[in-house]
Amino acid sequence: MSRLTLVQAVQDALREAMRKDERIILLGEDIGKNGGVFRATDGLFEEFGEHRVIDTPLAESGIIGASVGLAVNGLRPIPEIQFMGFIYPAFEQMISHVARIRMRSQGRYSVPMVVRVPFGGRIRAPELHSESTETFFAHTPGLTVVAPSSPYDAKGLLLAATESEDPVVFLEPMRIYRAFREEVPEGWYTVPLGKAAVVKEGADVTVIAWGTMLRETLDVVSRVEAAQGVSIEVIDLRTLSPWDEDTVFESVVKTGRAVVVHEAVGQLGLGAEIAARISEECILQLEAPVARVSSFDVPTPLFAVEDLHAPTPERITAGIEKVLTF
Amino acid sequence: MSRLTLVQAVQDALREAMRKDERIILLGEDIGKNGGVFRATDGLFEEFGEHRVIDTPLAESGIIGASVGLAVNGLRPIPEIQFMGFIYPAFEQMISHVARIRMRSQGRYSVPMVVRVPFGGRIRAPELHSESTETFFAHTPGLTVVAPSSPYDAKGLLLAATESEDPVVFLEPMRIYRAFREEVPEGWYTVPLGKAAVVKEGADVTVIAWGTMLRETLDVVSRVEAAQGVSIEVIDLRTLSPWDEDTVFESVVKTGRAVVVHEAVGQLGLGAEIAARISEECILQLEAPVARVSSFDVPTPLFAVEDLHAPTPERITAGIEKVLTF
Amino acid sequence: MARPVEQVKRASNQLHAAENKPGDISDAALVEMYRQMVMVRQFDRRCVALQRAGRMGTYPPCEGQEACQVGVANALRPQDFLFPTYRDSGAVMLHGVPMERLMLYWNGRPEGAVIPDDVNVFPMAVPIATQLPHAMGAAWAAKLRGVDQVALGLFGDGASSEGDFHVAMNFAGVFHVPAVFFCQNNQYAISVPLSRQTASETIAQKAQAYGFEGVRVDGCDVIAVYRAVKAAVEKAAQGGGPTLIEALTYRYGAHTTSDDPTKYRTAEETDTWRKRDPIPRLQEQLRAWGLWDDEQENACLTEADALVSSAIAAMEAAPTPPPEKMFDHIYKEPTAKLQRQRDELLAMLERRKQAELEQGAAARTEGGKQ
Amino acid sequence: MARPVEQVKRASNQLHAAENKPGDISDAALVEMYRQMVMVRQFDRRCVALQRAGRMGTYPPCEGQEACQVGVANALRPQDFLFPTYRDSGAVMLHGVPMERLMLYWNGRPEGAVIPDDVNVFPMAVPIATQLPHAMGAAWAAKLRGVDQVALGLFGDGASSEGDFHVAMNFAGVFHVPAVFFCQNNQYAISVPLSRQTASETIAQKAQAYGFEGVRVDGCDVIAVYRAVKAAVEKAAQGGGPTLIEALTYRYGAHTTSDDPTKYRTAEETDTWRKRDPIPRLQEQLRAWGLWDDEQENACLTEADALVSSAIAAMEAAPTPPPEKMFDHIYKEPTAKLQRQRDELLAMLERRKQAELEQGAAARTEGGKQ
Ligand SMILES: Cc1ncc(C[n+]2csc(CCOP(=O)(O)OP(=O)(O)O)c2C)c(N)n1
Ligand SMILES: Cc1ncc(C[n+]2csc(CCOP(=O)(O)OP(=O)(O)O)c2C)c(N)n1
Ligand SMILES: [Mg+2]
Ligand SMILES: [Mg+2]
Repeated sequence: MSRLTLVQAVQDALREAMRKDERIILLGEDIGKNGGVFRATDGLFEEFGEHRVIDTPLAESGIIGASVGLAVNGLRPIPEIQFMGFIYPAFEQMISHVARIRMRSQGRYSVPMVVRVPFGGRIRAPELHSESTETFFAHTPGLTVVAPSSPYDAKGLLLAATESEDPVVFLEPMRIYRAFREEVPEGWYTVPLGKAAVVKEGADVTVIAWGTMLRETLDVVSRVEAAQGVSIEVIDLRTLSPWDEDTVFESVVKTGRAVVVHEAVGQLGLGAEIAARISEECILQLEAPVARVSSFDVPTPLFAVEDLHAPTPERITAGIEKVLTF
Repeated sequence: MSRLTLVQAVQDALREAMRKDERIILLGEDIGKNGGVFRATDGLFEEFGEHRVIDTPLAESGIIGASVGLAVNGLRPIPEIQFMGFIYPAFEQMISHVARIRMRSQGRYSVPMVVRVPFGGRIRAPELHSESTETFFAHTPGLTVVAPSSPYDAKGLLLAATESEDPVVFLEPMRIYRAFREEVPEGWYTVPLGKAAVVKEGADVTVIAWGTMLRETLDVVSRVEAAQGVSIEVIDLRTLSPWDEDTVFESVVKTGRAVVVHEAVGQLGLGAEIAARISEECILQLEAPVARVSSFDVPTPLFAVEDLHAPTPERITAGIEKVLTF
Repeated sequence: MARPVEQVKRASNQLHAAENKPGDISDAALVEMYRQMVMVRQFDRRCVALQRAGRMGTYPPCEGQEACQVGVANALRPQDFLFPTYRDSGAVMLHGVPMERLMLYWNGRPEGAVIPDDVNVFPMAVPIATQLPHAMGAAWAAKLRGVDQVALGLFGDGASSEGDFHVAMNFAGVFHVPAVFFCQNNQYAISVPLSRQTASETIAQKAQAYGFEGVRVDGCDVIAVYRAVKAAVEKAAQGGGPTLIEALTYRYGAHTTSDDPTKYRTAEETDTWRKRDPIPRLQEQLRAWGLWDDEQENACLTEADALVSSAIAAMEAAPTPPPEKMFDHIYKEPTAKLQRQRDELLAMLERRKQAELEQGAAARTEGGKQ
Repeated sequence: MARPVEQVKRASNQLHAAENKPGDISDAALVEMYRQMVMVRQFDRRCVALQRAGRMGTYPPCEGQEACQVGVANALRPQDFLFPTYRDSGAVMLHGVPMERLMLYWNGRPEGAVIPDDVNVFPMAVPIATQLPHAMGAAWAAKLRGVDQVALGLFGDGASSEGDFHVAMNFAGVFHVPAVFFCQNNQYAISVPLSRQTASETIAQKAQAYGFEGVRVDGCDVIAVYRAVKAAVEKAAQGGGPTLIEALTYRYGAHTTSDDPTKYRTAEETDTWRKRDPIPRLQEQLRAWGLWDDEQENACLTEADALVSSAIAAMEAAPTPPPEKMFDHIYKEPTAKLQRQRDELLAMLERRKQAELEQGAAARTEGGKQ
């Protein structure tokens, strides 16, 4: 056990997985000597050498397209995309091939790979470094989309992802890469894909969040509970697609109210699907329409104002109050 | 007035627009001598010449990326993407530039362009020729997304799109390119962007559809009305983003029930957003959860089974019955 | 590095001279390549005919390009990995995919997409040039794993304009992988001629941007194609890195059965290329070299016809696949949601069957009344 | 076409010889380019320092590349259209964007993104290579409209690997547009050296794949850069089509202020390049040619310092923009939804202000009690 940050937990998971499975190779921009722009791969080049930790030319469609060939030919690539806003050159490869090779070949080929992608905003980065476009991938059948919110989960989910026979888009919340430390067990353990976690039990309303927003939501929740004498259940969705309807519905059936919080913009953010599904399945228990608290429906602005673009504590509070007082 | 098919109406609109506005140029693959793989640009090369109807090399990111430069430098490009499944190489240009240049330059530059994209399935085409991924664009602030369902609207909406100062993704339902004819006025007229049409009034339930699904939905609706003695309102959404909440909400407030029908897969299809918004805004009038009838959540299969992938009359009927009998 | 096209053409015209009988290819292999070209052409023509008769979906014919298809397939070893496009039914079947499987595929049948386990062929790429990074990656995996295997990606002249062509070539050069990139330059991308595709004189010379060799061959000469690919495969297998091959060829037919080539090509141009038809050309050569006669020709045509006919029969006899198969192979294990949707589909089909039965019964009753 | 790098370096070393004083560039212009390089360096260093002090966001320095920045900007005519990257603050300001605007931009302030109406500069591209199709398109528009205008796209060595580089170059070749593609080959893409970026010997030679000329210049020699760009611009303006220019240069500092170059570069290597520093080099030349002395040098430094300082002051004095501006310029006319969200933001900010006031009042009361 040691106390690790989220980015250290990612690194630890990569090391663990590479030690266990010789087929695993890492590839991406600046992941070798430089250890990645966020240092997620620091030290791995030294330990595993240049044939397993590979700096590629600057071309995301090459990184992902080559990973398809690597994966069907016996390796287990873990490509890194430097920032979520830079995965778009690889979009065709992601949508038309990565997500579909199993289906296109009727099971003959599969492309087990974990595409690691730092995501989210509010790190005072330049333009286009602050994307939360998980919708693009969650709308695409064949992909598994994961977003941890803590060091423990980051390691466990990443190790689970390396065991998956399906391609996983692994979204790492860069704002909390180094925000806090947590006990992370040494060695191998997994946190199952496809399972949400009830991180805090409560009776009056269910709040669903993931990634960076999870802890910010927990902070708000404890303040609202204290101020209003209510009890709030908080779910960390963890896997965004296919997501854990059972855990969500069970909670909402109990509480009768739901709020979804995310950093993506509102229109067709994942909150839309969750709200629609809850309304379909829990209508008889639902005492208020599901509230969505999201970034405003404009592209992430330059960083002087980006904090106001994402859900603020006030807006999360308002979302919770809205469903409580409906 | 003449009776035109939808693809003829598109062609008529392009001709009209090019005659009126010298800044308009068309560019894309096979749109010149060949008149486009769907013949949407037939005859335009002959009328306007090779400097206004331009065959490009085979590279979608070049077509869209160059269109950005053309648009900021005084022209009005109307790029054609051959099939929706082939816009992905241009995805980065669409998301990071086309949608954002106005914002990135704080209004100094804009990129008025109409990106024409045949979409939808069920024309017995090979793999990847049957995409309905309007979500990718509707989730992206800055883009206007339009999908006509008839020849009249196709011409009117396309002419309106050529007048827009914002980039428009113009989705043409290829399954009904030649399915039927309709009176289409000669000369210039527009159908406003951002406005849905109540194509059939009714009292008991509101059904929302667009593109190819609209007429298929109308057929089902008349059969359900006849069989069950109910009265159904049908809305053609026409503009998918920013979509016309007022018309939709007004109708649902009246009928108390809503069904959304689309060819995109269910998860995070536009139906999710519409259902979520209706649930937020019309909760007090809503007598049943909003139903969504969509393609199943798998990539479009090869064409022997694709008809069963999309909403069938039975499933549309079931969706309507579900909300009626809730 | 790349010879101009005129030179290539001139060289080709002397190919049937007796002294040009290859010393490096056995008589049997020459004859076999001929048979294969005939078979591929038969297959191709029958697919077009089936499509016209409404018995097959859109089909992209490769007639005219058989020397490329056959030359490539014969130069590959069984362990080599082929990354084809939609136009490469010939190479695909020669590398091991059963003919009827291909026909099912072009008929929109999911089971047609199944490639036998021991056949190293990737699903045909539909989005242009996207298979080239795959080929690069597969070759890279072979290199990293120390396996004796080469990956060959097929592509068209038009594909050389896409970003993925560039990216794949560049990666291949940097990582010096055992890959062969084989361009069938058939002069057109649908209607767009090469002059509108690139201002570069040849496609072969584009290899200079990536630090490896580009060669140009007469794509109507199966022997030339075979030799060029064999040399590139051997070089790759021996650690010599990738090669770009540009083969000059032509498709005689339409881009696909939905296309009308008279809109953008002249009859004269097509005729000129027909004169270089790879099949009569090799036949002449074989005859000149004493390896072929009328009897063999007739037997060969009959055999090809029988093969293709039996594949068509097999395709048409294949039972319609259960539509709920569409939910398989999305994820390794079907998700709960997909299982639910599968049940929904099955229930709907059941109701549809019931409704049809009832309608049928009603119709029969009606009929009885009259 | 492209000279090997050693040759380029040798040539450079003789540049301050008296007989090399350019006949084609006026003394005033030479001196002006020197002043500009000094100013750009000052700007750059101050931005880095501001970032370190927490007074600016992440900044990508261009120190070492001033000859490129200045040479390019001076060779452009006012009507020519510049498509820069994040590393091109120098060229951007010299083509007309006020210095404090740039500083605001790097400070994350939306009003920093505003380019004056009469200045033909595009927003700096952040996604690598995406600006090159834009430059191609703008050049194409100029050609189609018959306007005397050239578009110049700046990019890095790493950018040559992206699909958009290829696509833009290929389009430019096919449509023979008045574009100049200027590569600042500073040997690294963040940490990745050129040898890992491409197996091609030079970037200039990649132009052969597109049917136009590629040239290589010493990117530490402002005169060479200026001449090469000027020639390319003139050629383009006269209908001669596009040119690819590769300038050999080096960034002395980090990739951005978040980067640590000691992880991937040796001190020796950096020192070697420092010896070719474009600023002392031109200074030596100017002195050798009798155009510069200590007094001028001091005045120049003081002037640059004053300019930059006043830009910083302006930047820091600029009022914080109202955050609700984030809803402007998304669409020409704000949508109903955006107006609603704007109101939501304003209401929230109002409540926040109230809450802060109340807290302040409470704190004061608390304070009073103690
Ligand atoms: C990304 C993408 N864009 C467009 C298409 C439509 N399309 C199919 S084939 C084709 C032309 C391809 O030309 P070429 O590469 O020369 O191959 P050929 O068909 O001549 O064999 C086009 C434009 C596609 N399949 N994929
Ligand atoms: C599409 C994309 N991928 C990755 C990045 C992250 N990134 C920013 S700069 C850079 C290196 C660029 O190198 P080069 O083109 O040589 O330009 P330089 O920074 O050296 O001026 C990378 C990888 C990006 N901005 N865009
Ligand atoms: Mg071709
Ligand atoms: Mg560089």
